[in-house]
Amino acid sequence: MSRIIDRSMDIGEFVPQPDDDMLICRCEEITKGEIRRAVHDGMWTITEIRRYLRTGMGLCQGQTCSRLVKGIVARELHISPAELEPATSRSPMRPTEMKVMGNEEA
Amino acid sequence: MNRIEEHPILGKKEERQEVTFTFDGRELKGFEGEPIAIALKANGVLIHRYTKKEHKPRGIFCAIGRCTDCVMVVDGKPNIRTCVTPLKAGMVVKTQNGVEV
Amino acid sequence: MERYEVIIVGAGPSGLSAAIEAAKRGLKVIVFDENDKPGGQLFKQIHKFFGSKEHHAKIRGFRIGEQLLEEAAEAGVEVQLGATVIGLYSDKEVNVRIGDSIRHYKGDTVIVATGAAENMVTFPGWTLPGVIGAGAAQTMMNIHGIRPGKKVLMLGSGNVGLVVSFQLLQAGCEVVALVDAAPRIGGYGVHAAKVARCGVPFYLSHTITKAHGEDHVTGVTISEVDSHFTPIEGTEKTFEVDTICMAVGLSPMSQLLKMAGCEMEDNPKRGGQVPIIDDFGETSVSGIFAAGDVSGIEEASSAMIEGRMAGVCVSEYLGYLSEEEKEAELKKLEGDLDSLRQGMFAPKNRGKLIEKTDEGIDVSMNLLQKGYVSDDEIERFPGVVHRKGVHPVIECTQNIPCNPCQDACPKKCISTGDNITFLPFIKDDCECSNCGMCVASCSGQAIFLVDEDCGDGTATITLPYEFLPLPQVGDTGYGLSRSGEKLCEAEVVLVRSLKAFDHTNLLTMRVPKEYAMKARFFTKD
Amino acid sequence: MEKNKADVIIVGGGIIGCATAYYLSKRGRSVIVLEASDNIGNGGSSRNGGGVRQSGRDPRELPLAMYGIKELWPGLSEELGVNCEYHKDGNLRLGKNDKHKAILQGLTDRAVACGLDVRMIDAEEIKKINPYLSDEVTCASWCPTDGHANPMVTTLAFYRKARQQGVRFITGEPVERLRKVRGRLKEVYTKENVYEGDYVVVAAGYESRPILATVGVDVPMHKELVECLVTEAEPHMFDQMLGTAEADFYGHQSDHGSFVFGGMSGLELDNKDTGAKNSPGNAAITAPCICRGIMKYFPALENAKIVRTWAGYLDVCQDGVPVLGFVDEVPGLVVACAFTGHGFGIAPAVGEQLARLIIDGKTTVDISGLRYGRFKAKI
Repeated sequence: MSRIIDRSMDIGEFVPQPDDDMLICRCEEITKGEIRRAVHDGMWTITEIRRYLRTGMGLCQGQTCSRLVKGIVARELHISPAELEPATSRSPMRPTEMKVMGNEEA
Repeated sequence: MNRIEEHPILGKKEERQEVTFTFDGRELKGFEGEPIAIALKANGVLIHRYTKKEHKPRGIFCAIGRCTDCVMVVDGKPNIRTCVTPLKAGMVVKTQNGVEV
Repeated sequence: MERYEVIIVGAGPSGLSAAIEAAKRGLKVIVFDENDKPGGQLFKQIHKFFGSKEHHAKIRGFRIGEQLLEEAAEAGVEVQLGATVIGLYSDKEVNVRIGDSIRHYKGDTVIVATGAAENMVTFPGWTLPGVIGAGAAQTMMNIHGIRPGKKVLMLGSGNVGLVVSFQLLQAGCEVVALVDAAPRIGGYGVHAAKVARCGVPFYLSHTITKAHGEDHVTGVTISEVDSHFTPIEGTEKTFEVDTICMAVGLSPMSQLLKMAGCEMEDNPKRGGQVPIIDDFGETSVSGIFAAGDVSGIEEASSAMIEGRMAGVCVSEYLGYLSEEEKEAELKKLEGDLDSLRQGMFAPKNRGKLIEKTDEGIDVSMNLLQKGYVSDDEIERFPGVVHRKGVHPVIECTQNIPCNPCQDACPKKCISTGDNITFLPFIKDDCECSNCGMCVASCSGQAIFLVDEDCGDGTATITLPYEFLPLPQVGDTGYGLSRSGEKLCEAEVVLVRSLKAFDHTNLLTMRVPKEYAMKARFFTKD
Repeated sequence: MEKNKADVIIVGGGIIGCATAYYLSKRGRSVIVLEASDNIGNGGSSRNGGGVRQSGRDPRELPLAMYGIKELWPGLSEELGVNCEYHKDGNLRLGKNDKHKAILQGLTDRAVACGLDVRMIDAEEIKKINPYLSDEVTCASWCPTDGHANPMVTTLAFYRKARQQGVRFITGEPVERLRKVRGRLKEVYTKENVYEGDYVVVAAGYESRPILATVGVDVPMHKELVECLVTEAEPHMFDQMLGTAEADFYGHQSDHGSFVFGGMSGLELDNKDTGAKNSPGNAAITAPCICRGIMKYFPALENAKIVRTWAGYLDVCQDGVPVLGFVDEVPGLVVACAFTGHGFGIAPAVGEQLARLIIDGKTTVDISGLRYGRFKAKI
């Protein structure tokens, strides 16, 4: 659902919250505050947040945190989480050793 | 002991082969083929690793190989998901610190 | 590249059901599953399922799993275990890791039945060892035979939270509290009631504010929340626990479908990111289907029907069924699925407060808020009657799609009327033989056989009992109320453990007669 | 309408567009950046191996690479306020046989002629620089001032800072056509809006081609779908950027510990894009091929787990170097495309020089070899 989004729109000031130090992405150890701060830095899509902070880029590939991150970003942007496109899914679905990946059988 | 000897619905566990493995140098016993994480839990081991940035302890979380919180160094290889890796006799299991081996 | 007519990802209830339907019509089918055992989550389900005969009602989940596997083997389904699908592409190429290699397969059709993943909530300390998912608890207890902890706090009052709490009790753990931020219990009342009568307190409108401990969980603090789910200061309660279990919902594991380029949508009613599918599971990519939780969170019973639908559809897609045959098969399956999607917990009612049953009876608010029906509320439900001699008392108070009780009674005393979701009632002219089949057949453990007045100032109550050690005749202890409080002294007068009861023991206790309609559980100490 | 006016309209929110916007706004120019996709840096900017190299480059673009590494990259993280993970720890281009050696020698000779510090080294010296390489590696070119950075973060860092400086970024806004007004390129049309600027920079990767065609400008380039992969975090091993004579793979170890490698299957020209909107899809056979390529040089990495792969399009120019600068026939137009897979390392220099070109009318680095009018038939 591509939409025209003007990134200079006002989303309000970054206001510190008491639970900003709460860990959200368990693998990469990214906190709620870092995610909220990134939104105010202009990272308005899940893909940008991932690329900027590495949320959901760890070993588990976002299995645990993607829903949580979505909620935080949506709240910061004052939109519904459903409006945020989730990150692209990519092979391999599970971490795969290089020697296995390179060992193809027809 | 936190193993369930007899379950009201599932009955008694079938006989299994007990094997010895090491955890951070300590000799422990578990059943062959059960996940390493279960054998550790039966021995009261809860901490599998310390995280890279914050050095916080982690253990079993999802128990089905998704969350990767339970990874440890097994036979010299880091990032082994212990909740889905079967225990074998003589395995060398170590607490993982960050990503170091 | 190796080609199959149907490649199915996931050997859980829907994947296996799909495979059976396709294979029995002659299609070349392979099922991949990353686990070393098939059956998905079914083998962790040790409770009896709801529904009707067609839905495998009153059969325990793991037995349904065994039946499905037998059926699959008979139909010639090839199940490849330890096979992780790492990639799915729009041209229906499937990349699979098997052992130490990657193999490429091509499917004429692909059915994705990858199921769901658990949701989590955050609170200070949520990363400590000892904080686990409810699924992890089930895996530990019911697959690997190990207790997740000694003292457990459960977060989440949906069916998963309720069922797993009961399983924790069965495994010998103490459940110190069942907590949910919602103001009402989310799962079936009967599941809540069987946990409550064991003495587990329910804290609705509460949330975890902190897990205590340095290296692992040593305790937990909960607080009441206001209508915005914000903790209210001064309402904190702290429990000493070694385990915190989260059962806060499931999300479809739909990443493979997204990877294959299927059109997706974020649909809160279906539990999150799901493929856009037609009524029978076909995605926007022709020949790629989705079945089970991956296309929307429901119960395993519905997943099995959705799987069968997808299996029928691929059979027609590849010319093994005519269009008319497909329509006929689907119509039947749709009927089954529709009946499961009726009642108070139907997908369309998710999140709604329902105040009256279909019969027009006020729903028990105590049940929704505390997990049990209060003594004064229980009398208004049709299954609760007073007769001379032994008779069933059916404490089934919500409209759920389930009817094994009416088939269980050899005397045909029990009926749910015209609709599978209606509350069961006892027929007027019935003669109860005290056989106990109804008690054992009730998946919600909500049926009791009561003799309200034995003539000597006592009453007897026969109740379902699924714990160890099993009390023996002559044991004395206490009769517990629906909320698990000690009410009166009680003596075990009969213990029945028939094969037909399938591990639900029937324990008959004698209590003073004024407790006939109040005592619902037994404890020795 | 007023609000859609700026000194410069930039078409394309990749690293070239973001860097150009940053340097223009730093010098007080108003800028609007139009990005077709939903994400900033959605094309090659976020899909490359992160090389910040001078060695191995065509002499026509080498001055830009050298300028960037000398003047811009070292202070970039501080300037942008985000750690771009820039490392200036050298580039090893590896070879295993005489044929490789000849290729490497040729590249080295040409770079030396342009004044670059790059030289051929033998197996012993290679092992000293990187002890993890296979014994089969017998020769390499070594450029100690090359390095790598994090492309995703660098792109977003330019975006962040430019946005702070008042640049208006608009995503989900694909450009349909350009329009000349009274002899000068002035207007940029999207489906719903018209934007107006004194200059229009077209930096939209391969998509620049149909956009430029609307004002009769055609850049001879094609698309190739190439892939990268990334491993889990591993213990720190080395800091150099790596490549090979035969381009089996290229990549580095990131600060995070993961290895980022790119490579080819040989079928890039004909690869089918199996991806969805907003993101090209991988071919099932490419990652395995890259893995085999890596393990031939790095047997020690065989147990490193791949957590993710991704695909991206190269905008491959007919003669292998970008098209950059003014187009004389269309006053007001600035072209910056056809980077052919090596745009990331020179992006800061391109942005800074294009800002000079627009504001001062000229660049300080010679980019004349990259001009639009250079394409001629062979006879």
